[in-house]
Amino acid sequence: MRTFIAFLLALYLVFFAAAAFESFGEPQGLGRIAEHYAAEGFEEVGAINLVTAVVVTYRGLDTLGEVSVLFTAASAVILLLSVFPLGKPANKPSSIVLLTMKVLPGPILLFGGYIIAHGHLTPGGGFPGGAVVASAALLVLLGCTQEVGFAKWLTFAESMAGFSFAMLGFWGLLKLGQFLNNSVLFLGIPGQLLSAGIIPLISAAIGVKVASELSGILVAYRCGGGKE
Amino acid sequence: MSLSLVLLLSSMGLLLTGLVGIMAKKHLLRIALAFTLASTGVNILLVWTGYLAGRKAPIIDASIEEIATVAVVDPVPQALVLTSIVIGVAVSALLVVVAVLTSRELGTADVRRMRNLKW
Amino acid sequence: MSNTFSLILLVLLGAGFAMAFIRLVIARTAGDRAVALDGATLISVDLMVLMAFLMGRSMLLDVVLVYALLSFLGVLAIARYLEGGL
Amino acid sequence: MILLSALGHVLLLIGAIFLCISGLGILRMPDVWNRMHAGTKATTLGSIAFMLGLGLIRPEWLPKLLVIALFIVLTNPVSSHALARAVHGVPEEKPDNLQRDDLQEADS
Repeated sequence: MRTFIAFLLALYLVFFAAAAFESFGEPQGLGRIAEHYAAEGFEEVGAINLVTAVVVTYRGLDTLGEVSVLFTAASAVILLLSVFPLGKPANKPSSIVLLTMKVLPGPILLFGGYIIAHGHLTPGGGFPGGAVVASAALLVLLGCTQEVGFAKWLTFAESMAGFSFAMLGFWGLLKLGQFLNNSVLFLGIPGQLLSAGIIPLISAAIGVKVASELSGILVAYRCGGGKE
Repeated sequence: MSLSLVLLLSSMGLLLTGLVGIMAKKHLLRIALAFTLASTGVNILLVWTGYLAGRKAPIIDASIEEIATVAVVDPVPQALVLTSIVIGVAVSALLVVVAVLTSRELGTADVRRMRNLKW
Repeated sequence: MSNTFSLILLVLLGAGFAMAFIRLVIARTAGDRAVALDGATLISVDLMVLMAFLMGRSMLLDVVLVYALLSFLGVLAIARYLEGGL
Repeated sequence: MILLSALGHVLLLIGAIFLCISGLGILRMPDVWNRMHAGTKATTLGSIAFMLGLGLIRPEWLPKLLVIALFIVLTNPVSSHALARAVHGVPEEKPDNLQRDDLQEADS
């Protein structure tokens, strides 16, 4: 009965949303802004991947805001868990799993670095690459039974990454009078690794920030927040 | 049945499932799980708003022969979804922590038995 | 690769994925479900590789590798949880 | 060249058939250990054959496909091993006609 009432209510809401979306009609082409991005983005920014171009440069200020939202959520988790630690003893995994946890994080870190560095060429960039790097941390944490060594570096890496993101923005403001202007570095030939202005640098900053925040959450789950 | 319709139907189904779960379930972790389902549905809905039939992902490489404005889908919703996924992960982590700590504090994870939340 | 051949491959992989997914839905215990999830994600990795091949974009293989990595970690985390290691 | 491409098609077909059979095994096998058997061995072999076949048809994709195949070879046995140890502790997963249990003896 309760589920049925909830179902009817949710159905009403979803149909409302669907009707609102249907009233837009079938889109015939790109919108005005998206058409500008698709037509000019290649020359203006020098990135092949238009999604990364939009995330990092055109909407870079929004991304700075969203990264700070992520920071707020992560620090809330870490704060809660350091006040009320979950604190549960864990058993040791079997030796095969332990060996995997020693061998596999290196290649995963390498792959995460590849994704971050090729953010302007392939589907990837700071956010997915950071998640892949954090998954290496998850792999280490699945096998550990006590505190891990890299936990005390996470705060430092996180704040340095946020600082450098803001500084890269201010570099454009000082040099060309525009926050996060992409042309402060050479644009290069689109399609090469060293191209697209400051997009690789900002991707690296976002990647380090996302990776350290997600692994901070994981370390807090595992070891109870750490000692601030 | 076009791919656009598949995207729309799956997003609506996920959204429906998530909303029903949030409203009707009693266990706190199930509510958190339903929340992540609903946020996945919203993400797919956002991708659907930028989808154009027969076009490719917005990465201009050698496999796109025409001019980019008639060959790629809208990159703006995809950029939104990219950030929204990561933020969704952090928010659901926060949700799980709050659920676990609340259930430990009150001795139960059942929403109906949480009497002393009313003040 | 001809059209018919790719259709045959798609049907075979789709049938395998569908059967593993049915087991994932009707499983009774958590371990059973995790085993079915393991198989289903591996079949879907190959399905995604085939899709990338049919679209002709080699960059999609990065996505496949990320998916394989995350599914491995998910199954390993579930296993460690069932074992009492989390 | 034609020969390599034909070999690639054959490998693709073999891989797809193995993956389909593993899906069937996951659905139809009687208990969780047999299902794990079908879901790990057959998918690993099928994935390797599939990647090799695609790599032979399109040789410039071969390095990335080999990386994916190597990753599957490294990780799939590990996750299945961890799952097997986890399921071993659950009493209701024990098959009816169990003759001997080496892991039980090794643990105790």
